[in-house]
This record gives sequence, C-alpha cells and structure tokens, in this order.
Amino acid sequence: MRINTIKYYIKESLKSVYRNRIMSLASITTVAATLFILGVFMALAINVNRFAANVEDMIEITAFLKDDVTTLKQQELERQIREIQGVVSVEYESKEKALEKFKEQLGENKDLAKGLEESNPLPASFIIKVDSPDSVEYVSPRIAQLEGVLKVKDAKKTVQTIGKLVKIVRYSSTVLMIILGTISIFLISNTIKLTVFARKREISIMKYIGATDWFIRWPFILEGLLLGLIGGFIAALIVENAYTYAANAIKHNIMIFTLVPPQEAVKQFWWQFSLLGTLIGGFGSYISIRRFLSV
Amino acid sequence: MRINTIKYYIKESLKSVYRNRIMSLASITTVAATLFILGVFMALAINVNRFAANVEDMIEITAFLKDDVTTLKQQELERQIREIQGVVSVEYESKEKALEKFKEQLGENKDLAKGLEESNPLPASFIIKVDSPDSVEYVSPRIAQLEGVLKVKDAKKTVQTIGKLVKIVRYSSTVLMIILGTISIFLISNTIKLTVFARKREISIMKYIGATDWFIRWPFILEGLLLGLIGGFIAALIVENAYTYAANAIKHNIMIFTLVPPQEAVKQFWWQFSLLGTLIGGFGSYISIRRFLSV
Amino acid sequence: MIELKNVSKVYKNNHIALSNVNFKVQKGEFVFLVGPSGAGKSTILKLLMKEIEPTSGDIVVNNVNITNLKRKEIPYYRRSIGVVFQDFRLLPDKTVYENVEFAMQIVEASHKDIKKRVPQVLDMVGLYSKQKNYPHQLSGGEQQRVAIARAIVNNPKLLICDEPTGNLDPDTAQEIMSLINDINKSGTTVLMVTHAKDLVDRMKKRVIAIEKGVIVRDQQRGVYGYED
Amino acid sequence: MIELKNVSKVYKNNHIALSNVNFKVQKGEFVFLVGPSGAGKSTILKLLMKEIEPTSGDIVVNNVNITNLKRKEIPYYRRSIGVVFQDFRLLPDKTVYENVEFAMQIVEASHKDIKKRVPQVLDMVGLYSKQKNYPHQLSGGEQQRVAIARAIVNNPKLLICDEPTGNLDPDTAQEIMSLINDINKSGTTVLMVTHAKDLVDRMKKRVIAIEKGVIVRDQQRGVYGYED
Ligand SMILES: Nc1ncnc2c1ncn2[C@@H]1O[C@H](COP(=O)(O)OP(=O)(O)OP(=O)(O)O)[C@@H](O)[C@H]1O
Ligand SMILES: Nc1ncnc2c1ncn2[C@@H]1O[C@H](COP(=O)(O)OP(=O)(O)OP(=O)(O)O)[C@@H](O)[C@H]1O
Ligand SMILES: [Mg+2]
Ligand SMILES: [Mg+2]
Repeated sequence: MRINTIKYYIKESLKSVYRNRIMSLASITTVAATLFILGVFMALAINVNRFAANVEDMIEITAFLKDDVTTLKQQELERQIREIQGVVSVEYESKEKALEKFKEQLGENKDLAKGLEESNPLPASFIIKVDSPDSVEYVSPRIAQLEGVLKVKDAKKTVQTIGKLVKIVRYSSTVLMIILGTISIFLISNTIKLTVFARKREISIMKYIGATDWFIRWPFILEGLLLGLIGGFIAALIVENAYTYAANAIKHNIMIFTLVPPQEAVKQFWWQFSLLGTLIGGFGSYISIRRFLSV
Repeated sequence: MRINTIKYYIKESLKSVYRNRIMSLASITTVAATLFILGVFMALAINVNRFAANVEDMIEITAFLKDDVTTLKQQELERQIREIQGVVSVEYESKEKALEKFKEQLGENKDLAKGLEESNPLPASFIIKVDSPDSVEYVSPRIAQLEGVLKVKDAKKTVQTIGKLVKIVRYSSTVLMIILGTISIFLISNTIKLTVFARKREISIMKYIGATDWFIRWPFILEGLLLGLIGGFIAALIVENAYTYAANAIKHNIMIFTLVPPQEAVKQFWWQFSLLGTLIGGFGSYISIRRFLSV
Repeated sequence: MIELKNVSKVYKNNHIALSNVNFKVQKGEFVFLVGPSGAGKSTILKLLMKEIEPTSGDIVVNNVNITNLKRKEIPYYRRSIGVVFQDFRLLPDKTVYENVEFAMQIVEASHKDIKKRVPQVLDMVGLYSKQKNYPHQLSGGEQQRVAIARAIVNNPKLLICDEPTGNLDPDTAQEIMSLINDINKSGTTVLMVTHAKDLVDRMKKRVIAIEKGVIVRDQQRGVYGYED
Repeated sequence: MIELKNVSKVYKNNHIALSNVNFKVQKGEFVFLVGPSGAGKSTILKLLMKEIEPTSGDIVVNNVNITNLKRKEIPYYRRSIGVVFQDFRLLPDKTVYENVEFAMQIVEASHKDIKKRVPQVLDMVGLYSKQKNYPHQLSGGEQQRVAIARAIVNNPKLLICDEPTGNLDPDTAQEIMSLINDINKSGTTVLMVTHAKDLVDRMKKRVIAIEKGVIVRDQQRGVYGYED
C-alpha cells in the first residue's frame, strides 16, 4: 500500500463525512444516543451493585457469651472464631456496652431500662462479619459449638433473603447490561447499514471501474471509525456530566443515600465509550459494505 | 380524493415495504429495539415507584398515652386525632400489646423482659398513619397538644429522609423516562430519515412528473405507520413476556420482594406501544419527506 | 403557447448558461432546439418545467407567467406538460407498466382509463412485451422509450423532449419521430432538443439554434445546419 | 484479443438476450457493434467486463478465459479495460476532476502522474474548464465526455464504448470519434456500440451487426447498413 493511497483513504473518508452530512449526523447522533442510554444503565447498575454490596456488609452474626467467661477465655474465643473460614472481622461488646445499646434502641422510651442497671441481665457478645451471606450457614454452627458461647443469633431467614435479593439484582443488572449492549450495537449498525445502502450505486460503480474491495472499504471503515469515535465521546461526555450533576444534587439533598462518586463510577466512560463507538463504527461499516461489494 | 387513489396509496405502501425490504426491516427493528428499551425502563420505573409508595406507607406517628387515660377518654382522643387533616388511620395499642411487641423486638433475648410483666411500665399508644411524609410535620404537634397524650414519636429525621428519597426516585425516574422517550423518538425518526433519504431521487422524479406533495406523502406515511405499528407491537410483546417471566422467577425465588404483577405493570403496553410506534412512524415519515418535496 | 422574454440563467458557480434568450412558440407548432453540447438547451427545458428558476426574465406558458406560480400550483402546471428527460428519470422500483401508469395515477385517472390507455401507449413505443420489466432490466433504448411513453400517456398540450432518440438506432428513432409528429398533428405543441441531424433535416420543421447560451438562428422549415 | 465462443445469455425473466454468439477481435482492431434497440449489444459489453455472467459459452480476453476468473482477480482484469458505460456511471459525489482521478487512484498511480495526466485527458474531451463541476452540474453531453475521459485515462489495452456519442452533437461526436481513432492507432483495441450511422459509414471499420441476440453480419470496412 502506497503512502499516496493511505493519504487518499484518509482524505476520502473526511470528504465523505462532509459530503454526506445528513447521514454522518444521523450516524453520530445514533451512536451518541444509544451509548448514552447504555451509559445511564451502567451508572444505575454500578450504584445498584454498590448498594447491594453495602447491604451484604450489614449481615452479621452475634455470639452471646456466658456471664462466667473470663477475659483470658474471651481472648481465646476471639482467636478461635477468627480462624473459622469465611470470618472477616470479630468485635467484642461488653455487658455495659450491650446495655447502652439497648437503651439507645429503646430511644425515647429509655426510662424503661432504668431498673436494669443494677443487675445488668444483658450478656456480652462478639459481633462477627463474614465474607458473604452464604458463609453464615457454615460459620454460625461452628461458633455455637465453642465453649463459653451462650447462644448464636444469625437471622438466617433475613440473611437468605438478602443474599437472594442481591444475587437477583446483580444477575438481572448484568443481563440487562448485555441486552442493552447488544441492542446498542444493533441499532448503530442498523444506521450504518442504511447509510451504506444509500451509497450502494456509488460502491458498484467503483467496482465496475476496477477498484479492489479493500480500496473501496478503507474509506468507509475509516469513516465509520471516525463517526463512532465522535458519537461515543459525546455520549461519555453527556453521561459523565449528568452523573456528576446528579451525584452532587443528591449529596446536598439527602445525606443518608449517596451515589457512587463520579470518580469511581463514570470517570472511565470517556475512553471506554470512545473505544466502543470506534469499534462498532468501524466494524459496522465493514459488515454493511460487504454485500454491495459482490458485483 | 377518489377511492381509486386511496387504494393506490395502500397498495403502494405495501409494495414499498416489500421492495425496500432491507430498509423496512431496519425501521421495524429500530422501532422494536428502542421501544423495548423504553419498555424495560418503564417496567423498572413502575416497580421503583411502587416500592417508594410502600416505603411511604410505612411512615407512622406513635402517640403514647398517659396511664390515667380512661377508655372513654381514649375513644374521645381517637376521634380528635382522626379529625386532624392528613390523618389516614388510627390504631389503638394497649399496654399489654405494647409489652408483647417489646418482647418480640428483643427476639431471642426476650427473657430480659421477664421482670416487667408484674408492673408493666410500657404506655398504651395510638399508631397513626398519614397521607404523605409531608403531613407528619403538621399532624405531630397537633397530636402532642391533646390532653392525655404523654409523648409523640414521629422519627422526624427518618421521615424527612425517606420523603426526600422517594421524591428523588420519583423525580429522576420521570426525568429518565422523558429523556428515554425523546431518544426513542429521535432514534426512530433518524432511521426513517435515512430510509427516505435513500429514496430522494424517486421522490424528486415524482415531483417532476407533476405529483402533488400529498400524493407522494401518503404512501410514505402509511408505510411509516405500518412499520411503526409492527415494531411497537413486537417491542410490547417482548417486554410483556420478559416481564412476566421475570416476575414469576422472582416470586419463586424470594418471597419478600416481588415485582408489581404483570397485569398491572405491562398489560397495557401492547396497545400503548403499538400506538406510540404508529404515531412516531407516521409522523417521522411526514417530517422526513418534507425536505425532499421542495423541487 | 410558450414565450421566453429576456431570459437569463446563471448557475451557482457563476456559469452563464443562458443570456437574454427570447423566443415564442405558437400553439400546435413543432420546434427543434439544436446546438452543441453544453449550449444551454436542457437549461431552457428545465426552466420551462420549473426544475430551475431563471436568474432574470419571464417565461409565459399558456398565458400564465410561470415564474410567479405558487408552490401549490406547480404540480398542476407540470401535468399539463409531457416531458422526456435526457436522463430518463424512470422510477427504479416500478415496472415499465407501473412507470407509465404512475403518470395517469397522479392525475387521478379512472381505473378503466388506465387499463385501456397504458397498454396502448406501450404498444406505440414498441414495449408492450416488456411491460413487466424493471428499468434496470431494460436496454438503454428501451428505457428511453418508456420515458417517451410516460410523457405522452396523458395527452399533454405541450410535449417537451430532451434528446429522445439519443439511445435509439436510426430505424427506431425514425419510428418515434413519426409518432411524435402524429401527436403534433393532433394539436400538441412539441419542443424537441436533438442532435439527430438526419431527422431534423428531413422533417423540415422550425429550428432554433443556440450556442453558448445565445440564440444564433431561428428558422422556419430549417435544417440542423452544423458540421462541415 | 477478444473471443466469444458460443456465448448465450438468458436473463432471469427468461428473456434470451444472446444466443450462440461467436466472434473474434484481433489486437489493435477497431470494431463497431451495431443493431436495433434491445438487440443485445450492451449485453455483450456487460459480459466482457463481467458485470453479468454468460448462461453458456466461453469468453476469452487477452488469452484468459474470463469466465473462470477468481473473485480477487476481477478488479485487476477490469482495470485492463477502459469502459464508457451507456448510462455514464459517474460518481455523483466527486467532481469531474475527481471522477477521472479516481480511475488512476485505484491503480495506485503516483501523485505526479495523476497531476499530469488528468488535466491532459480532460483537455482532450474539451472539459478542462468544467473540472470542478459535479456530474449534476453538467449537461448530458458533458457527462458523456467525462465518462470517455475516465475510460481512456489509464491507456487501457482494450477500450469498450457503449454509445459514446448518443448525447453529443455531430461536431463534438466527430471530434470524440477521431480521438478514439487516434487511441486505436496507438495500439488500443476498440469495441464500440453505436447508432451513429454517419460516423460508422464514414470510418470504414469492421462492423458486426446483431439482431435479437444473433449476429447477422460481420463485415470488414463495413457500413451501418440499416434504415431504408
Ligand atoms: N447545476 C449546474 N451548475 C453549474 N453549471 C451547470 C449546471 N447545469 C448545467 N450547467 C452548465 O450549463 C451549461 C448548459 O447546460 P445544458 O444542460 O443546458 O446543456 P445542453 O445544451 O443541454 O447540452 P447537451 O447537449 O450536452 O445536453 C453547460 O455548460 C453545463 O456545464
Ligand atoms: N437484467 C435484465 N433482465 C431481463 N432482461 C434484460 C435485462 N437486461 C437486458 N434485458 C433485455 O435484453 C435485451 C438486450 O438488452 P441490451 O441492453 O443488450 O440491448 P442493446 O442492444 O444494448 O439495446 P440499446 O441499443 O437499446 O441499448 C433487451 O430486450 C432487454 O430488455
Ligand atoms: Mg442537455
Ligand atoms: Mg445498450
């Protein structure tokens, strides 16, 4: 391939973008619009997954201790619990702390606990975090076996439900992502197909004059790459700004629930989407032009 | 307009769908794909809104009663509370019920409440539901003023947070819906524009022979209507089946969280989407063809 | 029937295609418009059917100044003219029959009339057996004859032909020429651009010659008059 | 140079366009292919450049049986032929200059050669001043001449012309004909379909006449021979 020819390809593709303005605009906006939808969904999915992870983190096992457990025994117990597979952290809660927490739970009715202070009936406990909801079933009985443990509370039902819910959310957001990605690619290549279709006569004339397939293809592919790149970049730009705006707006309005910060969620989009757009654009052109080359 | 001409329009549009198969297919699939995305989003939004509504329902005000309130006085109080604007329901909870509930709350630690049974320190109360989170601020102080009321608990902070969260969810799902709807229309009309563009020479020839604008337009519009109708119907069909499948799958897997039943959520989609597709298709054709008629 | 008054046409790239063209064609006349390639012949025809607008001057057809026509009126005006375009302009997605039929459909002719008239016209141009072919399934000369059939199917008062025999062999060209001559005799005004020296010389009709956008000759019972 | 052996072509709608056509053209010859509209002339040319495939028979060009060409080889084969299509086939989005340039770009000619050759060829066909126009900004005859320029720009060994003067006035047609004659004299084989009786009669070249898909006459130093 001569330098001359490469120059021709580049020049030709740029000219073509300009001369087929309507079609170029249609392609760019289609890429931008579909990837924008994809981006919104991805941002949602990231947040839903983060939320699910937070919910998972809230799962804990409480091991109540017998009143006769000494400090030494307690440390030994903690070591034993830590060794169980799946345990992530163990935290000790003294009898005093337990009472305090109980009062807090009662809230404005805390006067009710007044009588309890003298002979504190609440047991000390370990609060144990595990690596996944599934581990609870394995860890719980093992803790219950240990000496000095009065009782284990693990909210089995709740854990199971949350575990399932999280799985469903993760699974369905992945499925939706894949479906949406496929549709995006499909919509974009549909548009490219139509723009190529409008130029099928041109393509056939080139063939009749003796142009090789690749000579005709290259400018089309470059054009597709370029339009895809622009469209993808625009989509990323819009998603990023919209997301940052939304994240800030929510942060100021309700403290408790926040979006995953933009740096984590969408900061990669600009190159991911540009790349995706470029690939779809180039590949879409390549595929679309194929049928018209067989003359 | 002669019957003859109307027949011509219909025949012509049908022929055209067939003769421009590639473009027809592109249009139908674009309509179907974009409305499918819209449908998925709508189903999500319906569920999120339902969930938000459920959360709202959980907001309640508790009014603790002094121990000296007689049954008569209690009935009088209930009547007064009901009269306050925004109150939806009032439920009485006796001292005994309160203790029971307290034990339940303690769960497996309920032995702790043993000593309380003899001289039950827990107060009777009214549990009051209001029509919206915003009403709490109005209702709460009014109840506190009433004679016989010991204390009012309304979790002001929680209420406010939930209220804001629900608002944000509702607001953002509406905004997303509008954006998505706009993008759908845009993507579809983009495709239609390209298919019309591919036939601009044909349109100009018709004009040169002396065809009026409407004579050229009608077959195009009918074609757009038809393709839009088919695409919309396909989208509705897929969304409905996918949703019903997902709702059943979730119902079997986790009891606690269920999707809004398909009858409520997506049963209307088939005609809504068919109508939407038809409108966009017809209108899109009308708009797209305009520029090429000025010869 | 037709009158061009001081008509000039300058294209967007500043090419002067016509400058101060004046001529009159009476109702029922048969006029040849001749001249070298690029002289401005097609430009005149395009002006007459409002494909393009003159830069200055007035064009009157059938006592109507067509430069002032409203947008709505243009289709009806165009229908009163039968045109054979130099590049044929057949509808690629319609068969031969449908292409001719289309010209009748736009004037909302009755089904019965269409069914009678279309085969008749196709027969006149010798394409009865090709009526089911699409334009890309026709030879060049056949496409040209479809264009002719479409132009005459509605019995227009004015027939404009741009090089209607350019792709036809002399025999077929001669046949088409007599066909158009017959149509002219039945009252239709004919304005024809042609390079067919033989035919022009033989027909002895009025000849308007144009060169570089200027009328250089206007001759009753004229000859083609170029070459050698 | 060219040999057709028992070539038949039946189109999809069962129209028999050619039946058992046999002829040979020697290197350096100038051959006219004549016949009435729809006789099958363009079909022969389309077969020669592999736009369509013969139903039966063999076509040998330059000692290569082109019916057996691999897909990859077709573009290179086509480049060895210059073709003037009956419907011009200009690229609508390229200017006159670019259309001619394109034929040189596909053979990867050097920038220098292109810059020298294209204006030269445009000058030959009298379109030097129109090089910046797009096809739709040209008259019919001008478009035809662009097609001719594009066909000859690469100095092909074989030049195939389908009705190259159909839209040209006799003077310009004569000029183009002498241009092609010169090209022929410099060694290029020429196969030309035409209806221009005058020119055929005057040039006294070999004439192959075809009617309804059958060769009816093959005459050295022949005449057009139809009409009257
Ligand atoms: N749209 C346009 N823009 C610029 N120049 C144009 C345009 N259309 C035509 N021309 C130029 O105007 C001149 C007259 O064109 P016209 O088509 O009238 O020629 P013609 O007499 O019909 O020639 P021919 O016999 O070759 O068809 C030509 O030189 C042509 O290049
Ligand atoms: N794709 C096709 N399908 C069916 N029939 C076709 C097709 N192409 C051409 N024909 C028919 O084959 C016959 C020969 O066509 P061809 O184009 O070879 O004629 P030609 O000799 O070039 O005529 P002209 O001088 O009018 O250009 C014509 O009758 C035409 O209708
Ligand atoms: Mg012309
Ligand atoms: Mg031909």
